[in-house]
Amino acid sequence: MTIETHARKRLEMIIEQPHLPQFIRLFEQQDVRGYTVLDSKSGKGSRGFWSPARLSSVDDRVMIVAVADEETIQRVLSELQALFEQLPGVAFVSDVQVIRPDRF
Amino acid sequence: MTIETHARKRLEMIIEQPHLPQFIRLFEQQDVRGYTVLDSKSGKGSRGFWSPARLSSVDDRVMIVAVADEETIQRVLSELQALFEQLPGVAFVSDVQVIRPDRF
Amino acid sequence: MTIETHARKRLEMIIEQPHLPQFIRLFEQQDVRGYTVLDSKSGKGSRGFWSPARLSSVDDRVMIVAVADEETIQRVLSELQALFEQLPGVAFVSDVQVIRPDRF
Amino acid sequence: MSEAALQTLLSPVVLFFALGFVAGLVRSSLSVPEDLAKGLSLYLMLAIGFKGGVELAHAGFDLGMLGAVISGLVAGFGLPLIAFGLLRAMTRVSHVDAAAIAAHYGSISVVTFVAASDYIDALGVEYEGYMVAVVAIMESPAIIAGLILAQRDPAAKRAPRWDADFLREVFLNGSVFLLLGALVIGMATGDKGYDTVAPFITTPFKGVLCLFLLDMGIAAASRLRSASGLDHRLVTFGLIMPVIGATVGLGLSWLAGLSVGSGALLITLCASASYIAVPAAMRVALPQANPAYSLTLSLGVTFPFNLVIGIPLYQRAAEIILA
Amino acid sequence: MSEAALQTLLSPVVLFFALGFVAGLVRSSLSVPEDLAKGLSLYLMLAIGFKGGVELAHAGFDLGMLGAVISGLVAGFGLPLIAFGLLRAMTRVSHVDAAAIAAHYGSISVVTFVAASDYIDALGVEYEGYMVAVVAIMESPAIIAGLILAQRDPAAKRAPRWDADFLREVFLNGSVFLLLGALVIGMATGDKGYDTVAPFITTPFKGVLCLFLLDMGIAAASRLRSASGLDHRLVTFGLIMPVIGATVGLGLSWLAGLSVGSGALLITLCASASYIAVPAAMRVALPQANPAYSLTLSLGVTFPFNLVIGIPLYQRAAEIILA
Amino acid sequence: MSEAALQTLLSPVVLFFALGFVAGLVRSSLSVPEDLAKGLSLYLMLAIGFKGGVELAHAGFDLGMLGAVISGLVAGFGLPLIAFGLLRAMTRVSHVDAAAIAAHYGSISVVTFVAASDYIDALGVEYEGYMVAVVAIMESPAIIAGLILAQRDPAAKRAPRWDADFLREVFLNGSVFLLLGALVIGMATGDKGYDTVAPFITTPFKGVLCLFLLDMGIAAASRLRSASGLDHRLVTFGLIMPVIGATVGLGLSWLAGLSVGSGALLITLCASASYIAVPAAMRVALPQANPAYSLTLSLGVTFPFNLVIGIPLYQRAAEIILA
Ligand SMILES: Nc1ncnc2c1ncn2[C@@H]1O[C@H](COP(=O)(O)O)[C@@H](O)[C@H]1O
Ligand SMILES: Nc1ncnc2c1ncn2[C@@H]1O[C@H](COP(=O)(O)O)[C@@H](O)[C@H]1O
Ligand SMILES: Nc1ncnc2c1ncn2[C@@H]1O[C@H](COP(=O)(O)O)[C@@H](O)[C@H]1O
Ligand code: NA
Ligand code: NA
Ligand code: NA
Repeated sequence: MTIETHARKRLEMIIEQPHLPQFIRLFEQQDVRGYTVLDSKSGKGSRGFWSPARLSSVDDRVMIVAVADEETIQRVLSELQALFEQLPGVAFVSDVQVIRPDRF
Repeated sequence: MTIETHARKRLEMIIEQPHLPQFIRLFEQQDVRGYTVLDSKSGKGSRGFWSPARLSSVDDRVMIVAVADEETIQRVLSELQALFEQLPGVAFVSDVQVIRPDRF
Repeated sequence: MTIETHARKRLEMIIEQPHLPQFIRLFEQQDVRGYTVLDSKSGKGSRGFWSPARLSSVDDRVMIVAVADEETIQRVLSELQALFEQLPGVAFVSDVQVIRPDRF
Repeated sequence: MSEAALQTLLSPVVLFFALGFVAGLVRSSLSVPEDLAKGLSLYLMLAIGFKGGVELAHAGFDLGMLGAVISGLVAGFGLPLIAFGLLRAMTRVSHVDAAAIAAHYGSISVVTFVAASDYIDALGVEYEGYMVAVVAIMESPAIIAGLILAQRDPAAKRAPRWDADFLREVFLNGSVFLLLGALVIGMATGDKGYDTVAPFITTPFKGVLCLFLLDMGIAAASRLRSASGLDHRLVTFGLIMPVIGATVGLGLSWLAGLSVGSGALLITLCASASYIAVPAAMRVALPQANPAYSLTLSLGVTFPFNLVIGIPLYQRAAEIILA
Repeated sequence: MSEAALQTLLSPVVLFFALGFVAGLVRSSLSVPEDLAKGLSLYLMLAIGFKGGVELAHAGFDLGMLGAVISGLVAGFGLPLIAFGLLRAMTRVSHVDAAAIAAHYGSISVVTFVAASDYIDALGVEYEGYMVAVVAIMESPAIIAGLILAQRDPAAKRAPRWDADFLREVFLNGSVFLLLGALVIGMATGDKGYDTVAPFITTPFKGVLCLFLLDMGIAAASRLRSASGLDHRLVTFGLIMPVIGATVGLGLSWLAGLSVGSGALLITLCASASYIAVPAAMRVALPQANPAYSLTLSLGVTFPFNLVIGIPLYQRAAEIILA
Repeated sequence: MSEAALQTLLSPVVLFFALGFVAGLVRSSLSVPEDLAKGLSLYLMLAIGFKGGVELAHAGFDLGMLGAVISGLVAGFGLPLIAFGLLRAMTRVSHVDAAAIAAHYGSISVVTFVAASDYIDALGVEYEGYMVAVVAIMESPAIIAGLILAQRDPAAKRAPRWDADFLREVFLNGSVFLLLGALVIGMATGDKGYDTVAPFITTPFKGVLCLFLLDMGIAAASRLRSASGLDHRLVTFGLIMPVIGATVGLGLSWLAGLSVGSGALLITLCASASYIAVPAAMRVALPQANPAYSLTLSLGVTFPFNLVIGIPLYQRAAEIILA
């Protein structure tokens, strides 16, 4: 027996914690119905290496994972292009399969 | 020189921390040989927005990542269908490549 | 309107925290331009179940995510083959799309 | 009594709760780190458990203790029935949600107990050391009662889980374990042990309680702010039920012949609702119940009510009836 | 004065900072867990706020307080202008970076204040309780000033954000909130409240400060070690600006007729640079500014300077001019 | 001596360890948050370092100190050889695992030291301040000895790593750093510094130790519960080796002419096994060694043995031989 699965897109972003509300707002506007925020410990990008600033959370980065249908993700990506001109961060998109298509 | 890689499936779930033992048990039953549990900070789903309940861990969510061969993941998915009728959570499956096929 | 995206590879590793510097060094040598380290809570692998050792961080595991072009990831994989003979850990590779190709 | 009321309102303990509450309402970035809050809670358990044990070592066991324990058990099993009936009569929550909420109100809140004991200490009223044991004893019966109520749900698709995960959650819950453990250690080491640990468990006690209540205030307000599905019927329940619980507690205290101090504490326990042990157990045993209702009610409505209005009232009632 | 200097250098507070600094430089694995450091910081805020409030309850409001508050506001709005001019004249940082750094130096560092009050306490010099209110008042004006400066940037592509996220960050910042809240609670409960909480807020105070400064030392050294883009011009600014700020603070103290103790504290506040509230607000409002500059300067250069050299100097100056 | 034994068993310190141990065995949800446990450990290091330093400032250096330091070095390098020989003779662990375990037993456990000093303090026996320095000195030599032993493994595919990561782990380990740093600060500030920090480092000391041992108990039991590959041979080693270490320590104390108190502490150090510094260093230098063996043995077998049985025994032996 094979379970029927349905194709969706998985968007993964790494952004600065203080800007999280702006990205969440973008999700709300574009009807992203679900997402999960994960803590990150350290990393490196175009602005060099970072690890959490002691004594404050300004340097903290978070990873956001959101699975949605291709069209929604496309809308989010086109908004992200503008947002990433002002705010630091990266975004990756990949293919996933889900079992409950009505949910995503 | 290209490294030889082998196709496997990556299952990613987001579930409530208090139910973790039940999902782990499912993994054991279906012979999933490896998995990793990651902490999550906040998120949104069909039950609305959540962030860790202060003073208790009942509202905490975790992400589980497990890579295994397609057949194993199929078995897990078919069990998950039933489990997700009782417990909240989401599951996504994607393709990955591994370099040590005997391990997964 | 569809946003133009570009294919890259996403490498995901789970390794022991005390060995992180060695893997970071490998990234530097192979010109991996960006990566993110995430905390993990517990897991199971060929060495059995683990959860953070109380009182010390020797048992902590971290997940590293790095997105780069295929060639870079190939170079990293071939080095990883040797490193994984000495150090515990796992690595998975998948396909992702990015919107700013010059960055990855 | 209006002066006493003012005095309660102006106690640092209540004021820090209020400060946290305001911070939560206006969404200030003020927050007590999670690990610290857990540490403060461990400290409070350890301190009251140990103190209770030392007092018990002095006083020895007596009949009063038996009366208090039986009262606690009666309340623990009985209050959920009352709460369930009330919820089904006056609110629109489903059978299983009513059972889950009932379990919260039959069980107890340790911090409410600590705040009450601090209040009556300040008045110079004494209470028996065994009341700490009663706290521990009252944590679990209501969970059992709640599950039995849930089991009777005609619409239930599956029975609640009574498996090992659940039983461990109920009977080996960390806070009960530490409370009882510290009590036993206090009894075993007596004054000698107390003297060495005393500076640790007395000097910072009140301050730790303030800091902890600051966090409770933030948590209560955040819960209320993001409350969904909480209508005026449920809020009314959250204000009436503690008074009913208190009345039951007063009756039991009278029957058991408790002292004013111990009576005030038993009344408070009956009036208080769990927000740690029961939510955790319900999540495992009744995942279909909506946790938002019970936690918001117990933390956001009943806890503040008890802290600010209830405790002085309960103490006064104990004074009048039990003295 | 060289004996006094030696005494500062040999105070546990400075020595623990030095220990942390060395640990950070040699990359020892020594670290204070993040949640613990946040807890220590909460404790310090709560303690100085409460103590200040109790003192205020004694002394009541007077004209001196008004003078101190006005001085604080003048410095908060004025110092960023001086800092901005200096930065543009003597360093090569961009307009927006200069504005962001200027905001840090117009605002204040609570720990520097705590260290200074500890220093003058040890000398037996008194200061007024309202100085704690001045600390809270001086946190935010410089942020406003910095944003106005940034807005005048001809090269700016977009205006700084003055939206709700930002305003909450500025005016409902957790540490300011707790400081003011504890102050109000201290005033409301007065000596009675103080007596119950005193052991908590006095007994461990100095030790907590040492542990916190150990962490600050590690943080300062780590910042300096990984500093990129910090040239000698910026470092010079980080050493000159506190002295300029101190001079302004001395002038204001004299005009406002402050006591020696309160004056020394106002001078210290003017000389100190923010490393918590302002960085957080800037990240939201001016994401294009490079946070590495400002945080490294304020934490890695100005804070150590003030702690080791500045505070005794400022106190001495206050003694000479204001006595 | 049976009364003394009872007294040890009934000390809060041992009882809280036992409570944690039981919680871990029955899998209660009781747990001390990780950051809090690290904070408690920092506190203990800081407190004993500082106190030792102040005492050293009083006593000055003397020949006894030199004797104690040399004894510590001899034990640190010598005990791993004995442990390695014993392991190869009586157990079946591989060459590299034996070397790793040997390093743990040559090094020391600070908490065991703290518990021992608390025990002899309670008996009114004095010890010299320099013993704290001996603790720091004994952490690392065994790591070097262990690596040299590992290097001689004929089956080894690759040499242990002696690189910068490793050397930093060994010589700049956070706990050693803080211990030594606090010692130096205590010496530098002397009584004057002590007076200001004393309430912080003495008032909560015993209580903090209890809370920390609660966590150690949980950790020890969890380790034992999930122990795999630990057979009766290894457990026997974990019980015999501390006695051998203690005997060596007693001999060295006698040769060095140490006082009863200092001797009891040196014996305890020799008998104790590392569970923080050495595991961290081994993970970097000898990743092929199985960490489950060494950590479970040291934390789950040897630590409880020393805490409950060893310390009173070592103290008694010191009293008989060294008095
Ligand atoms: N589409 C999604 N993408 C990523 N995470 C999701 C998504 N939907 C739900 N989640 C996560 O899964 C949790 C439980 O989902 P739910 O049961 O739908 O409330 C949510 O709180 C999110 O953290
Ligand atoms: N198949 C897998 N899927 C996800 N995570 C894994 C898998 N195998 C191993 N891991 C993670 O990698 C860690 C080290 O693996 P190992 O070296 O095999 O013990 C484990 O503890 C898991 O956290
Ligand atoms: N190629 C990459 N792979 C994974 N994470 C990345 C990558 N590039 C950047 N990041 C993460 O995103 C953060 C912000 O990137 P940046 O704005 O380029 O400094 C970095 O600090 C990393 O944590
Ligand atoms: Na109740
Ligand atoms: Na300033
Ligand atoms: Na040893």
